[in-house]
Amino acid sequence: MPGAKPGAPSPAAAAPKVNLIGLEKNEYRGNESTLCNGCGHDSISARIIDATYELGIRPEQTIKLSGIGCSSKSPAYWLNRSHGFNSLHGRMPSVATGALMANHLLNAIGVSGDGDTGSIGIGQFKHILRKNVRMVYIVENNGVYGLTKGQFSATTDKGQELKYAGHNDFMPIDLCLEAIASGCGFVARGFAGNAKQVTALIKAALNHNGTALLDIISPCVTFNNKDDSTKSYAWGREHDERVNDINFVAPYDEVQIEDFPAGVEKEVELHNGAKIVLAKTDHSHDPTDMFAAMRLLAEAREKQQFITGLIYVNPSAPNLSEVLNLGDVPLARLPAEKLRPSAESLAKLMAGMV
Amino acid sequence: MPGAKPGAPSPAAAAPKVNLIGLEKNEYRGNESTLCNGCGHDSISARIIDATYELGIRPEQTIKLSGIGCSSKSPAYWLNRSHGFNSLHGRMPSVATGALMANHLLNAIGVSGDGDTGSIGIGQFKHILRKNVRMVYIVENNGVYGLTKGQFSATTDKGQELKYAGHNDFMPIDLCLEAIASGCGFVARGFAGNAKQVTALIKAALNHNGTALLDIISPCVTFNNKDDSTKSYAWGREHDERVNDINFVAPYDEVQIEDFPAGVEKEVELHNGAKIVLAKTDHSHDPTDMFAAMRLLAEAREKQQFITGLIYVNPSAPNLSEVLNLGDVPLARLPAEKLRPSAESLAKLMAGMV
Amino acid sequence: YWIRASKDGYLARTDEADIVISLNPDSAIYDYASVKSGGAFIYAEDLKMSLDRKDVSHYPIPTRKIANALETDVRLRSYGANMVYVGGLAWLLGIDLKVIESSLMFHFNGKAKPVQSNMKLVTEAYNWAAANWKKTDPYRVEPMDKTAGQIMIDGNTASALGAVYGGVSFIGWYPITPATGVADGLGEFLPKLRTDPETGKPTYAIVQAEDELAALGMVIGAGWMGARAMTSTSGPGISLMAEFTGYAYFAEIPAVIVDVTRMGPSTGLPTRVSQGDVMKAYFLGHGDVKNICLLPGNVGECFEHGWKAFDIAEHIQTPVFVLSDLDLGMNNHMSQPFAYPDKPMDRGKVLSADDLTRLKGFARYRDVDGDAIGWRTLPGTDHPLAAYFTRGTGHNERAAYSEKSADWQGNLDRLARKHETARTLLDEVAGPVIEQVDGAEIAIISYGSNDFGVQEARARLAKEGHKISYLRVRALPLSNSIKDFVAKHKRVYVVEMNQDAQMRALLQLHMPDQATKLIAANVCDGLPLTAKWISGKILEEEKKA
Amino acid sequence: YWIRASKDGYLARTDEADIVISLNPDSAIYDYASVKSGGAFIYAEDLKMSLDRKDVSHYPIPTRKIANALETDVRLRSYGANMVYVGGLAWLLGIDLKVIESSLMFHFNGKAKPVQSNMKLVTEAYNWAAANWKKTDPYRVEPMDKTAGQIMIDGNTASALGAVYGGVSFIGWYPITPATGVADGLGEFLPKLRTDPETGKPTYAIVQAEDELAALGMVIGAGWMGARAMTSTSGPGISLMAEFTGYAYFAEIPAVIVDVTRMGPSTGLPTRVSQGDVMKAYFLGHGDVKNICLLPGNVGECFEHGWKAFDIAEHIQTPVFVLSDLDLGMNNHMSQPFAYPDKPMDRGKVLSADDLTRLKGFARYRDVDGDAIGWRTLPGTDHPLAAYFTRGTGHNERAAYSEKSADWQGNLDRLARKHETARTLLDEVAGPVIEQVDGAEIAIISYGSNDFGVQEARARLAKEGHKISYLRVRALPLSNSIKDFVAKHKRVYVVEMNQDAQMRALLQLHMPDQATKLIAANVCDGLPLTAKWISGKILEEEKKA
Ligand SMILES: Cc1ncc(C[n+]2csc(CCOP(=O)(O)OP(=O)(O)O)c2C)c(N)n1
Ligand SMILES: Cc1ncc(C[n+]2csc(CCOP(=O)(O)OP(=O)(O)O)c2C)c(N)n1
Ligand code: SF4
Ligand code: SF4
Ligand SMILES: [Mg+2]
Ligand SMILES: [Mg+2]
Repeated sequence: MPGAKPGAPSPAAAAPKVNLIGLEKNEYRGNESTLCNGCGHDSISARIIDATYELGIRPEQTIKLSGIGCSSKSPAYWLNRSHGFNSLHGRMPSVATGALMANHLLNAIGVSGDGDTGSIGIGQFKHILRKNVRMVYIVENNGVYGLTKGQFSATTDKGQELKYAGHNDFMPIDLCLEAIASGCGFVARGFAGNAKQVTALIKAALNHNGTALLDIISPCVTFNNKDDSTKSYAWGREHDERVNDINFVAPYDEVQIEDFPAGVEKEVELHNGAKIVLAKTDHSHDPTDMFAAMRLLAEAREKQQFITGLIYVNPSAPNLSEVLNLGDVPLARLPAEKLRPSAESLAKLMAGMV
Repeated sequence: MPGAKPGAPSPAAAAPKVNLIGLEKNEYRGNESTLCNGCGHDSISARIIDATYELGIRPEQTIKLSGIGCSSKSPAYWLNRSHGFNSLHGRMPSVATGALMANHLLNAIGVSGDGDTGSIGIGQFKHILRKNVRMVYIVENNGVYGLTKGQFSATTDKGQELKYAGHNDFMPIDLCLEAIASGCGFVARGFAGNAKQVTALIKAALNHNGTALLDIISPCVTFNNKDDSTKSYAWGREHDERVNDINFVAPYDEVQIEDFPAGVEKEVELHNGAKIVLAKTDHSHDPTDMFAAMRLLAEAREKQQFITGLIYVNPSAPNLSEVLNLGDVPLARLPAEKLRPSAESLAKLMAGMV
Repeated sequence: YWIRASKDGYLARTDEADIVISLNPDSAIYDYASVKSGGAFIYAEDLKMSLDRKDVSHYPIPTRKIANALETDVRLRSYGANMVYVGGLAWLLGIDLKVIESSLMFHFNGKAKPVQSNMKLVTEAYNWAAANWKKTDPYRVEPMDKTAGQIMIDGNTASALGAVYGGVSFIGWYPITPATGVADGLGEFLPKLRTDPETGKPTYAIVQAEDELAALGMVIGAGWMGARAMTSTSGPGISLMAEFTGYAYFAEIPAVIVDVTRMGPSTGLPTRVSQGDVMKAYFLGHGDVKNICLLPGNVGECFEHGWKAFDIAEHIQTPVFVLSDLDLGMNNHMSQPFAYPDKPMDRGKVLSADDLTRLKGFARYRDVDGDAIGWRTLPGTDHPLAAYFTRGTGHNERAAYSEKSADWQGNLDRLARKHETARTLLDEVAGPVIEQVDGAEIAIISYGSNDFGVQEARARLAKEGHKISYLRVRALPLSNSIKDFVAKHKRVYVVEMNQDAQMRALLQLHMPDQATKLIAANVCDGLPLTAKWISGKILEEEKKA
Repeated sequence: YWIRASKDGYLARTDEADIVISLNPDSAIYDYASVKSGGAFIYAEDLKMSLDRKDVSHYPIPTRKIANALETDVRLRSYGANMVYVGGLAWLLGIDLKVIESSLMFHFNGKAKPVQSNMKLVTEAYNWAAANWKKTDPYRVEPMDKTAGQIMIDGNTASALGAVYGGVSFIGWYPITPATGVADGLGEFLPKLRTDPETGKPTYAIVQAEDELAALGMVIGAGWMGARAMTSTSGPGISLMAEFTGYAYFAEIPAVIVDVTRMGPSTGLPTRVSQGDVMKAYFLGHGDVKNICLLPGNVGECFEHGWKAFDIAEHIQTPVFVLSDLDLGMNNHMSQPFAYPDKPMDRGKVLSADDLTRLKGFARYRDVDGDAIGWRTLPGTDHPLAAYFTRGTGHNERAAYSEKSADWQGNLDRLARKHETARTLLDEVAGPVIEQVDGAEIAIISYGSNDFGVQEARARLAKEGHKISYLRVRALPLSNSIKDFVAKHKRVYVVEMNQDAQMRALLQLHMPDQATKLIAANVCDGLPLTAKWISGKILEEEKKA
């Protein structure tokens, strides 16, 4: 529901008073949002609260990161019990990489914008995907620079007019296509106005064993809400063509399942045994087929079409902490005796250098 | 021919003593190379000399740009009569963009490396392609950091071992796939050891009305010439699977045509009337089909296969100077009276602000 | 939002306000507190808070009622509210409604409809105030000729206009508060003023880059090619431009960088002012780099430096920073109309094809004229000897790579001499503004928008009998004449808005023998300097002296 | 490649060489010229150039013949040539072949085959020289105990080892000459020394980043999480790290940045040395940023600062730069074996879950202990009150966004006090090395690898009867004790390798009242300072005095 402040009730509000780990929903909330009323980012914040609450994520074992932008301000509006890192414009991925190698056991939710990720940040974006750091990477994509008051971003539609910026002559980059090209193993697109789908995607992403990209169309009501913009609510509602309905099934959490829509066809198992169940629509798309995914996106872009759902998934690729063979104790928690080798070892080394 | 210094004779040396514009081949040469003997980059330098000489490019109306690396040093080894700009590591695209908007009538040849473009420079690479600045962008791709003595780059094969760097665990990024995703209208791959093909590709690229990407596999004999590396000569010779034979036909330059191989199927016309003639091999690939191109590349990458030739072409997209509607006189050449508005105009403005 | 109206023409911020209009309930408490004793507080009658100050005149008004009654379009109602206050204020200060109508005319450039609908609100409120308020405060405004013929403009727009008249033809930029207004201004004025009447084509190109590294890279590419190129940014962008700045300094490529300074370190406070980049911009880039900086002190100089920066950059062949600031750049200021450039463009030393034929070649980095500035050729010059190879690596006079110690040291020595050439040039085109007071033992040195506060502070202090000279720095490297100025005084207060007294440090390095005379008078709280703070600070220090 | 052998143990570069071996024909002319009068020149007999110096002993040898005869593998022949010269030199200087064999043993760590094949060449050449050369030069070497027990190592490897013993557990880096050796060293030693014996897992992570911005971003992320994290780079990387450095300074996150300084500005000379970053690193980042810098003067201190940097960074909660240089970093130096850290790790102020329960919460940026350093919590701390929000924007004591002037000014004032805390701490752990000479009127202040040249220059000058005190700076911010040292002397020469006398500037700002005493003795030609240049420069200046 556009404009809903994170605090507001959400479709999943029917859930029990406390969740699996005995926390109330309030304990997943953050500060009151300072964004414009109706900003899509606020809806996404509400969905993050829903998803983490319903999954029973432990806030203290979760970190939230962001770059710079209206979108990047939003981590202050959820999970007040999680450490937050509001980094530099376009540089969240590198900070996340270091943080998550220093403690690879934590959950991480990163929030960025289309300018933060697609313009200044495209390099770090491509490289964190290549390294496959285990985190949820949400792009709150409004096709505009909101915080700096309405310039074009790299995802602005070609030909779009904006009040201050004028006319955009360039093709938008497709962050999902970029993600697939960079080997990302979980690529999905959502629409901030579609609460049920966004919540389901966030839940699934939180269980992916690598970088999970969520490109969520999130209308900027102040600078980019012309109905002819693919990032507007109007457009989103009319053109939201779902490639599949997704339901997330946490293995330990049957209660939370909403019953499947008819005609389930594909079940994707995630590393931790959790499953994503995909009910194909008439579009009939197989999200494990990389080429199908690329074609779907490229065609959609040509037609300025608007595809949502889980577009590509490959749960098998090892993440960076696995590649680096990190142990059960996070590097940040190793005691001094594990960090400083013995005096003997130094003496031996020195002797060898004489 | 690997290792040939740019000065050395080349397959096209049979061409007349002077070219169309009456220049001798010597006038296209540069300083003596200081690269290692046998470096693939030197072969490419020789091909650039061949192509510009045979096309009758005017050196004074051409600029050469590069980033930092062994590859980026090479513009000093050709076209001594062209202005050169050896910029910063990974930043050649931005310099080229500014230079070519200031004078959009010049030809431009940019040379970069896989580290310069794929690692530190991936952001500027993606964005110059999106803007479609008219230039030839050559990546001399050896899958290693040559100048800094043998670290992995973003195009290093997964699983490759290097003397100092050890074992590489990451999938290589595919610069051609990246280029297509960014809307590049001329995407080709070559092998430094294949003189005829590289020369033909450079000629065609010089006639493209936008950014033309040439990803040329260019073995580093010092740090990355293990035969099991897809960037080695041995591998290149064995696995060079051409998707098509390409011949460039300059409209004004019939003499230079080598006769077509049998079974011509596809003719692509470039903005200036020049034509590229493609003789399909058994691979039968249609380079105007974007999805076919993406699939070809993605599959090749999976199989660590080695595809050369013109992979994708779309001659129609307007380049940046066209989008900006620049006139016949380059901005850098406008006289003062065109640059400074009249005193009256200022007086009028001021009056309006009182 | 603050407006300063003073019959003496002072423009600086003040610590307290005479009349406060409370628009935002959240900040009403602070607003209320900021009213000076004897001042007036105007607010919506339904404002919920204790209004118990006896030393303030209170003027409540039924804002919502009036606005909603007349303004049908919901989205416009908040604007409507503003108009209600305008009407009330007009009655309170005795402003003729005609004046308001005409300024609305200007605002909506002549569109009748909005002017009417707004005037309806203003009049309604005016009448309501007349009927219900009793004036208990001393304030009134009168039309005066003092500001006759003066213009109102913000510094960012002025900087943009200056660049337009400076012949800028390439802009590579990336949005950032508070500098975005410069690019906006260019986007507004270039189409109007710089479309070639003959061809109908633009004589400029504006490219929004993907980030600041690319923005400056583009500018340097264009400058190398021979176009007048600029970018605009603020703190974080300055940090990201460090590598390219060093390149342009060392390869000697003209570039103009407008830094509308905001509060740093880091992301800091994008909506607050500071002068925290002055030393940083001067030294920007690793290794021994020193950059030219211009320091406009008012919107007039924003315009003037806007065009002069290009002459300097092309003459010296180096990047030139223009250090504006958030207060100067984003707020409206009154100014004399801008003066048209009094000099033709200085395109610097460029060799044509004919020159090359005559000279039989050239050496890019050779000091042939004794001013340490070499001659350059532009790419595309049709001559076989025109080309050279631009590089950030060590090079000899012919721009060829060289590791020879003599080449390196020789090149750096020439760059040092070139810096002196710049110092001399800047003395002519942006020399310090000096007000030497006879018999003054103490003096103020300041720069940038501090001028507003310093002017007023000196007037106050003069009233109290303090003789204080004043020197306003307008460029780096620092003029040698500043040494003489300091020599004439016992104590010199360096007034600035940053934490580390950065200008003071630059001055101390400029005159080690007088270093101890230079006393830091700096504060870093995000707000423009007030006369009250400056005079207070100086008097406090003087007690110690 | 230069080797200094001196019975007095001097290690500085000299301007002329005693014995020159000409390996590369292209540079043979320069090599020949660089032989000091009375010296020796060894070369391949087929070298084509006029060898007409009467003041030099000539030793031609049929390099190719000998090498090719014995070395069958073509690729190895050039190496073979080197061995031929080793053999010849051994005869000339009277070095026992056993010594050479044992060092080859060390070089090929014990592999018999290469040692044999190389020794064949050495012996062959030795015998050929014995048969054909007549010794006419004075040089010989003798085994001495002076260097007994000393180690040979380059500074980059030493820095890496220091970090390993400092408990580094995250490295984010990007290759660049001359810093790459640091990461190479870490890659070599960490697997050996830091694989957990119990789990067989690494207690570290090394990530090659896509560039320097990302490298420092990773380091800051890891430091924030509580790991000891570092990066290594050189000039261009320092420029690219400006924005993240300012962030870490302002958000107060520990990080260690090793800058192996090369010749700048810009790309400059990647294979030449300078000290051109010292002021740049100290002030790196827009706005009012001042960073801690360590200045190792020899390989021993490269090791020592390698581990101390982490204690300092975590104690002060800020980025710490270690400014090594190309000469120190890439060349082998002799040193006493490194001393094991004499202090346990200082992990700084970190609150545990229990602390939080006891304290009922905390304020991240509150100065509770009077040292201006706040307490932090690490992400993952299992307590509902553990979390805070790290940001580069203005914040209050609880790390919440704040635009209040008082919050901003208060925070910057605390950071200034924290800088003083750092100054005091550095006095203890990396204070200046002072050699006060009684009755000395003049003194030298220097830092880093200049120490080699300064030591020798002082000895020379002492011989000539000049009394000169010496202070070697080892850290920024500068110690207050330096003021006292300067006060004790009339003229103080600041010896350094850069163009703008950067350390001199920092010292002048540190003591304005003594600014004029500080005389710049700087040169910037890409080569390490020699005793000859330093003493010459000082004597020349003394004449003026
Ligand atoms: C280095 C740097 N450059 C520029 C800025 C100014 N800036 C802040 S946010 C932003 C763009 C935000 O756009 P987006 O990422 O799409 O986020 P949104 O506000 O639209 O959610 C820019 C350019 C900055 N903070 N830092
Ligand atoms: C900002 C910066 N970081 C690092 C370096 C060091 N450096 C020079 S070239 C290079 C990589 C070159 O690799 P590539 O682009 O593949 O070129 P190649 O030498 O392999 O042809 C690096 C890391 C630099 N010059 N500048
Ligand atoms: S400006 Fe746009 S993006 Fe920013 S808060 Fe407002 S609606 Fe959201
Ligand atoms: S190191 Fe490799 S890339 Fe560099 S010049 Fe030698 S062969 Fe070529
Ligand atoms: Mg956006
Ligand atoms: Mg390479």
